[in-house]
Amino acid sequence: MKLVFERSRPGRRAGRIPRPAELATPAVPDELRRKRPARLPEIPEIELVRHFTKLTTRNFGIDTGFYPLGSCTMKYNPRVNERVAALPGFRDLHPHQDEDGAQGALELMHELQEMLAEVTGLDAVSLQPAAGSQGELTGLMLMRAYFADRGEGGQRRTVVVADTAHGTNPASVTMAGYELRKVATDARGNIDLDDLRSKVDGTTAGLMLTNPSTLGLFDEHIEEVSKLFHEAGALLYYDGANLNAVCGISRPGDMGFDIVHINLHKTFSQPHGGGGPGGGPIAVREHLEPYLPVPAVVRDGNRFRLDYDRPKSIGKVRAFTGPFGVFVRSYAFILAWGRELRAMSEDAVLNANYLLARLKDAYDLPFDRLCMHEFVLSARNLKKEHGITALDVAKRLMDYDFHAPTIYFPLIVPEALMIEPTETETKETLDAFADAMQAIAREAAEEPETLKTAPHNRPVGRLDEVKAAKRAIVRYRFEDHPDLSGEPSAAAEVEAPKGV
Amino acid sequence: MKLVFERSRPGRRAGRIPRPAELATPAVPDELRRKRPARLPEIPEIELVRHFTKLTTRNFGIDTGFYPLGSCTMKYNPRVNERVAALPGFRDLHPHQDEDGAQGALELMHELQEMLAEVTGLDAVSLQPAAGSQGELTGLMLMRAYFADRGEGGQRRTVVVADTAHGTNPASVTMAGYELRKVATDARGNIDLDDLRSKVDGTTAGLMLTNPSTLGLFDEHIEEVSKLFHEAGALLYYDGANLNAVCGISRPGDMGFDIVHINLHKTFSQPHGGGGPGGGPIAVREHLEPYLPVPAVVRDGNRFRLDYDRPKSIGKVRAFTGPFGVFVRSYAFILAWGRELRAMSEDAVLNANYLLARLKDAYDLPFDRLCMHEFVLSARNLKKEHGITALDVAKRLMDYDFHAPTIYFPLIVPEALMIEPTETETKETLDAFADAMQAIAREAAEEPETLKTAPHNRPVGRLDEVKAAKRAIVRYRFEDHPDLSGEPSAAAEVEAPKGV
Amino acid sequence: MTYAALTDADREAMLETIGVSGIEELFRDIPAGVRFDRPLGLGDPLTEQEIVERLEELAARNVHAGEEVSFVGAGVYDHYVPAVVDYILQRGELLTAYTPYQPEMSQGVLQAIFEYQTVICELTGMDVSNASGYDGTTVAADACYIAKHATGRSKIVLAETVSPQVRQVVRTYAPGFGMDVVDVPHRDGVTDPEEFRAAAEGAACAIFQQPNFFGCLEPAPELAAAANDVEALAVAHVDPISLGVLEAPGNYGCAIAIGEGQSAGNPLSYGGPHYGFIAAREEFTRRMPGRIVGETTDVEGRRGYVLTLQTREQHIRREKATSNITTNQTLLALGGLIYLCWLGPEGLREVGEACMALAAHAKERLELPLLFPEQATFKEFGVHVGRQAHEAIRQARTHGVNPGYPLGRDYPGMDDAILVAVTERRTAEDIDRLAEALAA
Amino acid sequence: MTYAALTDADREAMLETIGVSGIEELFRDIPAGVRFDRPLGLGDPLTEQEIVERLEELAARNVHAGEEVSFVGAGVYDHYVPAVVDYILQRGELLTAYTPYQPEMSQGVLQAIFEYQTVICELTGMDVSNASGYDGTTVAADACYIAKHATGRSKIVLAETVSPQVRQVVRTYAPGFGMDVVDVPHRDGVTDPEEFRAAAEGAACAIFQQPNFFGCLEPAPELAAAANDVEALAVAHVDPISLGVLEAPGNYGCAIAIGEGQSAGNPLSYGGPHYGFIAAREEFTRRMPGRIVGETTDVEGRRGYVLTLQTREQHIRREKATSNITTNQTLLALGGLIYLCWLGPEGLREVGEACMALAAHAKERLELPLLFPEQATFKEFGVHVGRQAHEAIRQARTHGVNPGYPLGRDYPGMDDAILVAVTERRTAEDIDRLAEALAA
Ligand SMILES: Cc1ncc(COP(=O)(O)O)c(C=O)c1O
Ligand SMILES: Cc1ncc(COP(=O)(O)O)c(C=O)c1O
Repeated sequence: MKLVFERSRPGRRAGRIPRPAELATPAVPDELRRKRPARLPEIPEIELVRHFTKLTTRNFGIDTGFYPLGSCTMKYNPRVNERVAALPGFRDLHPHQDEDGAQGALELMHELQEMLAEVTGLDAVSLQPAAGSQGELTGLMLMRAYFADRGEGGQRRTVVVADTAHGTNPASVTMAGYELRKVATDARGNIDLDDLRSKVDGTTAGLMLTNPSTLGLFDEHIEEVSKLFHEAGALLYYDGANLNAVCGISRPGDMGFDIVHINLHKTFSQPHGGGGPGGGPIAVREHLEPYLPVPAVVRDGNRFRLDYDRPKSIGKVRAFTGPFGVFVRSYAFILAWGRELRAMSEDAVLNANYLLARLKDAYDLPFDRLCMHEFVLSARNLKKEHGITALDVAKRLMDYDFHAPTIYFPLIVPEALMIEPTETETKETLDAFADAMQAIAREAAEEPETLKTAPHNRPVGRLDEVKAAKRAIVRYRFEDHPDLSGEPSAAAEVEAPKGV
Repeated sequence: MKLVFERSRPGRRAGRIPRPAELATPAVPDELRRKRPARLPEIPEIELVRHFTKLTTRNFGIDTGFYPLGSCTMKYNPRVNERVAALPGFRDLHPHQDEDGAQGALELMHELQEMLAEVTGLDAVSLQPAAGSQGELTGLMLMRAYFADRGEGGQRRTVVVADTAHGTNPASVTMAGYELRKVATDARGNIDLDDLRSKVDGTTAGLMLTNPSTLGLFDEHIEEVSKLFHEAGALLYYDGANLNAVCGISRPGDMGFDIVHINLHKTFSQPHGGGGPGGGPIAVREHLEPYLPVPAVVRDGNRFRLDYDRPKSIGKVRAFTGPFGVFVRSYAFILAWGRELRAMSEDAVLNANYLLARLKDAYDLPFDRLCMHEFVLSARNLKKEHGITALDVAKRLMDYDFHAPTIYFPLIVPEALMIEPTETETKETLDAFADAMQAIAREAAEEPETLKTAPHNRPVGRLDEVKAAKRAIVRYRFEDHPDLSGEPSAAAEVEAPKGV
Repeated sequence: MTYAALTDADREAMLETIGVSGIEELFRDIPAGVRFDRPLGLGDPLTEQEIVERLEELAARNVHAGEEVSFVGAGVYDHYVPAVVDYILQRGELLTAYTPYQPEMSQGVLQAIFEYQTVICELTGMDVSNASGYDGTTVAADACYIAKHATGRSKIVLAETVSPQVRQVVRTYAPGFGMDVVDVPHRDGVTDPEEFRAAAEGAACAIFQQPNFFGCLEPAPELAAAANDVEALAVAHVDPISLGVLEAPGNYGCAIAIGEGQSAGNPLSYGGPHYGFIAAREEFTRRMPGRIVGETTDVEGRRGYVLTLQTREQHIRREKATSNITTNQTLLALGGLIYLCWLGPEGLREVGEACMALAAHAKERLELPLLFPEQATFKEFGVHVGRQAHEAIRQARTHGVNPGYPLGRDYPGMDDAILVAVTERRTAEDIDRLAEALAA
Repeated sequence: MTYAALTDADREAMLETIGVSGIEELFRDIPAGVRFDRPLGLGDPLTEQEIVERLEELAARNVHAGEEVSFVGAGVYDHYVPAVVDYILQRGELLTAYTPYQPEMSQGVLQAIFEYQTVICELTGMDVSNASGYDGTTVAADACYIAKHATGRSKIVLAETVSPQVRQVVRTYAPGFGMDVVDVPHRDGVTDPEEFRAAAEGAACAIFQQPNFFGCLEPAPELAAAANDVEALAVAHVDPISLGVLEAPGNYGCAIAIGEGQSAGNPLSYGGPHYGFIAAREEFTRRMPGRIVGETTDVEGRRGYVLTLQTREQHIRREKATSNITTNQTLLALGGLIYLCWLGPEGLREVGEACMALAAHAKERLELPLLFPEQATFKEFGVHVGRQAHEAIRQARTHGVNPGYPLGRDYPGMDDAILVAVTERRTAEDIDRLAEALAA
C-alpha cells in the first residue's frame, strides 16, 4: 500500500491551529529560522484516518488472535486499563505538578511499589526504568554503586550471565562497564554448576539470571547458585521477563535474588503497542535501597511525596518518576486479580504444559521436563529430514491465522521454537494451535514446498531481510519518487482489481 | 466465521458484578421467577474482543474507503465529535437531572435549534425525532394538529408525494392516517406541474418533497409548486435528506416549505453505526410552533429550561428531548464549519458534478442536467446489451475496494445507480472511482462473467437474498447445532489453511 | 473549512472538466428567488481545539451521574457499561458504516445484528426480533401498529403503571393509526388482572410493564392471560436487566415483548441515543417493523447474513409498509449485544440480584414510608418523603445526593413521593448517604 | 480470576492430557525451600466496576491541566493532541501487538515506523532515525554512546542550558560508558560558542539544547560549528514543535539530533510514557541504538518493511551491541507520526508561530522583570517574581493558575524565577489571569 507521503498533495491539510489574530509573531533571527519546511504529508483528516486504519488492519495483535511469542507474555490486555489510563486526572497531569496536586498519582505509584515488593519478595521498589533492559542496566548501576560504596569498586569487574540469557543481559553488562562471564547450561536445562563455580571469584560483582530460564525451566539448583554468589560477596540480579510463571508460587527474593526487574508490559498487561511502551521497575533488598534512582516515591502518614534527598542514589535513568501511564494499567491489572494472582500463574503454566504435552511427539524437545509458563521445541529434525527450518514453521503458522512463536532463541537450542501461550487463552485455542502445529509437521514431510513458500495469505509474501540490510533504505526517499503534485490524472492510482 | 454462540463454553465468563456480600437478595415470587436462563454466550473477555474485532474487520465504513451511497451522505465523521460526545458531562448525564444540573445540555440543544433554524430558514425547531422518517411522521402529525385546530381536520385528508420520493414518505403518510396522492416527474426531472395541479384541491393537507430530489436535481419550479399548495391552504413538507446540497445556498424556508426535517446523520456527520443512530429534528414556520412536541427547550434570559406547557402540542414522539449524543456531534460539526458552511455544500456539489462529467459517457444519464450533491445513472444499456445489471456493477465495484452506490432507487429510473460522493473526498479518490466505473463498463462488454460472479475478494461471495427470505432464519437456532460443550477435541475447529 | 478535501487547484481543474466557469454556475438551476445570498448567521469556523474547549465548557455546566450519588432512574439507569463496549463501538469499520444494504461489504454488522436478534429472542422468550427500534417508547407504538393489523381492532389498552413517556408516545401515534387508547388505573401500585381483562375486551393489544414504572412486580402472567382471554395481544414492556431473574414474557403467554435497551449497555447520554427492542412470536414475523437480518448462503454455500423479509419495508412496500422506519439504533443495540455477551447468563443473573439486594437494603435503611409497601419490587421503589418531592430533591442535592424521580410529575396525588432507583453501581455507603440526605 | 479463560472442567482435562494429578505437580521442579506458601498480601480481586471506581478516586486527587490555567512546561508541554491520534493508537491490532519480529504479520506497524523515521529525518534534517528511544533524556545517553565509539573519545560536553533531567541521566549513564561529563555554564541564558569550543576540545560529543531549558534561542549554528571545529560530534536536543519555525539541526552541521517527542502528539501523563527520538547523519547508521525499519521486497517483488540492520542489536551482537534497548516507545512515536501528519507542514509552522506569539504577548503582559531580557525565546521564558518562586506558585494556584516551573530547583540563585510555558492552548485571557495571579 501507499506510504502516507504518497497520499500527499500540496495545499491539503487536516489540523488547524487557533491563533488570536491580534497577536504578532516575533521574528526569528534569520540564521535560526527554518528555511525549507519538513516534507510532512499534506492530507485531509479523512485520508489520515483511512491510511492509519488500513495500516492497523495489516497488523496482528493479541486482539486479532493467538500470539504465542515466547518470552513476550502476550496475554489479554484488558480494555478497562485503557479506560482508566485515559482519565483526565491521569492523562492530563503535568509531571511538574505540585505534590499536593498529584496525591492520587503518588499514592498509586506508592501502592504499586508495595504490590511489586510483595510479588517479588523484596523490600524496596523504584518504578523509574522504562523497560526491562533499562531495568537491567539500572540494576547493574546499583551493583556499581553498592560496591563502590563498600570500597570494592575496582575489584568487582565481572558479571556472570547464562548462555540462555536474553541479548539484553550481556549488552547491559557492557553498557554498565562490566566484563561478561558466560556460564553454560547443563543437560537438564539448569545452570551448569561446575562451570559456574569456575566463573565466580573475588572479581565477581554479580549474576544475571532469568528463572524460569528462557527455556521455560525452573533452575533446580537455584539455592546453591544463590549461595555461591552470596558467599563470594556478589549480588544476584533476576531478569523478571518470566515472572508470569511464578507469581504467588515462588518469589525471586525468596530464591535469593537481590535485584529484580519486572516487565510491566509482560506480566502486568501493559499493551506493547508494536514495540513499546513498557515499564521496567526494579525491586531490591533493603541494603540496596539507598542507591535507587531519585526521586523516590515515599509516604509520610497520609501524604505522599517525592524524595530527592538520597545522597547515595545512582541518579536518574529517565525523566520524572517513570512511565506513569504504564503504572496505571498495571495497577488496575493487579487490582483485578488481587490475592488470587497465583491462579494467573497457575493457568499460564498449565496452558504451557498442555501445549507441550500435545506437541512433544511432533517436534523435538531438547529438555524433556515439565515446563513453566513456556517451553522450547526444536525443528532440527524437520530440518535434517525435510529441509524445513524453524522459520518455515513460523511462516506457515501464519497461514493458519496464528502469530508465530519466538524462533532461534534461546541460542543454545538449534532451530528453536519458543512457545508461550499465557493464561488468557482458552483450551479451544490451544487445541487449534496444537492441531496446526501437528499439521505443519506432517506437511513438512508431505509438501515441504508449501512451507518454504509460506506465508500465502498475508498482505505480503516472505520478505527479503538480507536485501533490506544491504540496501539500508530507512526513510522514504522523496528524491526517488515522482513529484505527485502535478500528476495529471489518477488513472495510475487505481489499484488492480483483487478478484478474478 | 463463527457466531458468538458457537464460541461459548459452559462456565466461561467475562464480566463480574460486585455485590456487598452481607446483603441478601429477596426472593422473587415463584410465578415471576426466571426458570431457564437466556442462552447468552459464555466467553472470556479476550474471546469477546477477538470476536467483535473480527466482525468489524468484515465491515466497510467511511473510515475504510469511498462510500458513495446515494441519499446517505457518507461524509467523513470527525473523530473529535466522538471525543466530545464522550465527555462525562454529556455521556453520564441523566435525562431526569434537574434543569439546573443540565444547563450545559440545554444550552447546547437551544443553540443547535437556532443553528438549524438559520440553515433551514425557518422559525422554530424541535430536536425530538429520532431519525428522518420519524421527523416525517412528526411533521405530518403537525399538519393534522394544525388543520384540526383550524377546524379543517375532517376535510384535509390527502398528502401529495413525488414518485421519486423515498419509501419513508408514503409510509409516513399512511402511518399518520393520510391518503397518498402520487405525483409524476417530468422530462427534466422536476415535478410534473400539470399532474400536480390535478392532485391538489381542498382535501389536500400538504406536499412532501425532497429538493434537490432523489435524482439529485433541484426543482426548477419550486416557487410555483409552493404557491399552488399555499393557495390551496395546504402545507409543504421538506424531506431534508438532501440538505447537504444547499446549506447556505438555498434554504427550504425560503423555497416555501413550512416543515423540514434534518437528517443529522447525513448533513451533520453523526456516524450511522451500521444502521443508526440518527437524528431527525424538525424545523417549522412560526404558526406551526404551538404544535411541536413537548418538551420544548427554551431560553429565559441566561437560563435554559424544558417547557411542557404547550397545550396544542401533538405530545411526545420519543422519550425525553431526543437523541442527545447525536446533538453533541452535530453541534460540534457545525461549529467546525461555522459561517463557511456554504463551502461544504459547494464542494459536495462540485464533487458530484465532477464525477458526473467523468461518467456520463460510460453510463446512461436519464436527466442530462448539472446535478446537485448527487446524481443518478442508469445501467439499462449495459443490461440490454450485455445482460449486466446495476447489481452486477455494484458487486463488481467491491473488487475495486469501493462501496457501491445506492442502486434501484429512485424507482422511476431503471437500473439506477445513485452516486453521492460528499464534500470530504479528494479528487484522487473521485478519479480512482471514475476509472473503476469506466473499467467496469468496459468489462461489461469484454468479460461479463467477471461482473456477474462478483464480488470476488470479500469474506463471502454474492449472497442469496431470496433464500434468506424464504428460509426466514432470523435468530441462531441452538437446537439445530450440536451442543459444543462436550465436544471432545477441537480438531474440527481448525479453519482450513487459507494459503496454497 | 476544516473538513474540506479539495484544494483550489483541484477545484479549478474539476470545474474545467465539468465545463463550467465557476462554482456559481453549478447552481444555475436554482431559481433566483430562492437563492440565499448572505452569509449564514453562524459563528467563525472553529479549530478542533476550540471545539473541544467549547464543548468542555458546556459539559462542565451539567452535573453528571459521577458527580453526585444518584438514585435517579425512572426509565433510564446508571448501570455499569464495560470498556469493551465503548471500544468496539468506536471502531471505524462499524461506527462509520451505513445500513448494510450491500451484504458482501457488511458481513460484520449483519452477523452482529443477527446475534443481537438472537440475544433479544433469548432474553424475552420470543421467536423474532428486529434490528432495533428508536427507543423504549416508540416500540410500544410499533407494537400497537402490529396489533392493529393482526387483529383488525383499534383499541389500545395501557396499564397506568406503564412508563408515562411510553404512554404519551402511544397517545401521540394512536390518532394516525386510527386507534384509541384506554388506561387501566393501578391498584396499590400494580394492575388488577380483572380490570385489565375488562378493558382489553375488543382491544387490539393490552400493554403492561414488568417491573412497572413504580418498580413493582406486576402479576404479569395473569395480565397476559387476561389479554389472551379476550384475544387482545398481550404486550409486555420489560427491562432487559431484569431478565436474568424475572421470567421471560414469551414464557407466560405474551405475543410481543418490547423495552428500552439503555439499561443494558448504553450510557445515560441525557436520554439518547439508546435502543428500543421489539420481539414477537413467530406468527408476527411478517408484520414486524424495520430491519431484520436473516441467514443465507453465498454462491459457494458459505454461511452469510443479509437484510431479509424486506417486502415488509417502506423501500419496497411504500405506503403499505409495516412501518416507515429506516435509520434505527443499530450501534446502540450492538452495545447491548456486547454488554450481554460480556455478562453471560451468570452475569445477567448477578446484576439483577445485586440490584434487588441493594434496593431491598435501601428500602429498609431509609426508614421512610414506602409508597406501595405491599408490593415486591425489583431495583426501584417509591417512598413518601413527607414534603414536596422536588423540595426534598433540591435539598438532598445540596448534600451531593440525587435521591430520585418526583412521581408527582406524572401521577397526581403523589407530590410527596420519590421513585428511588438502585443499581449495582450504588453501595451500602451510598445508601447511607441517601438516608442522611433525605433525613436532613 | 477476572481474566481467566479456563474452566475447572478444562483444567481437569488438560491435567489429564499432561499426565499429572494436579496443578501442584506442575511445580515439582521448584525446590521446596523457595516455594511461596501463603496467599499474596494483595487485596480482594476487584470487578471492572470497582477498578474504575478506585482509579477514579485516585485520579480525582490530582489537579490536571484542564482544572487550572497551567503554564507549566520545563520539558513536557500541554499541546493539543487531536482525537485521531487517540483513536488510531487504541486500535487493538496496533495497541496489542509486540515488536514486529514477523514482518508478514506486522506490515502495519512496520510501515508506520518507516513513516515515523522519515518524519523525524525530515524534521531534524538527518538521514537516519531509529524507531524511538525511551524519552528525551535517555536518547542523550544514546548519543554519547554513539559518540564514544565513533570518536574513540570519552569526554561529554553538556551545556548547562540543557534540561537538568537530561544532564542528570547522562551523568548516571556516563560511568558505565567509561565517560566523563563537563558542563559549560550559561552566559545570560545562552551558551557562549567560544567556551563551548574550548570545552569540546578532545570531547566525543558536545550537547546543547534548542530552544534551551530557559526557553532561549541558542546560537545553535555557532555551537555546532564550535564542536565541529574540534571534531566533537555536535548533538542538538530539539523540541519537535519548534521545527516548523526553527532550523533543522541537520542543516547547521549537527551530527546527531535528539529530543523529547512528547510535545508532538503525546498527553502529559505525569511524565510518561513518551517517546525520545534520535536521528543522525548517514555515517552513524550502523552505530544507531535500537530498532530500525527498512524497506525491502517480498518474493514477488512487492514493497514491504522489516526490522533491519539487526547486527547492531543486542539479540545478535549481545555484549557488543550498540545498545541494550529492546522495548522502546513505538506506540507513542506513532502518536507523534499521526500528530505531525495531522498538522502537515503548514500546521507545524502555525503551531510554532502561535506559541511564539502568545509567549511574546505574555512577556509583555506580565510586566515582570524577565530573567534573560536580552534573549529571543520560543514558547517559554523566565521571569523574576520578586519572592520565592514556590511561594508565588502556591499563591497563584489558589487563584486557579499554575504559573510555571520554579527554576531555583535546578539553578542556584534563581529562587525567585519561574519558567513560564505558553502553548497554543493558552489564550490572551488566560495570560490576563496569569498576570493577575502573579500580581496578587
Ligand atoms: C528474558 C528477557 N529479558 C529481558 C528482556 C528485555 O525486556 P524489555 O523488552 O522490556 O526491555 C526481554 C524482552 O523480551 C526478555 O524476554
Ligand atoms: C430521501 C430520504 N428521505 C428520508 C429518509 C429517511 O431518513 P432516516 O433514515 O433518517 O429515517 C432517507 C434515508 O435514507 C432519504 O434518503
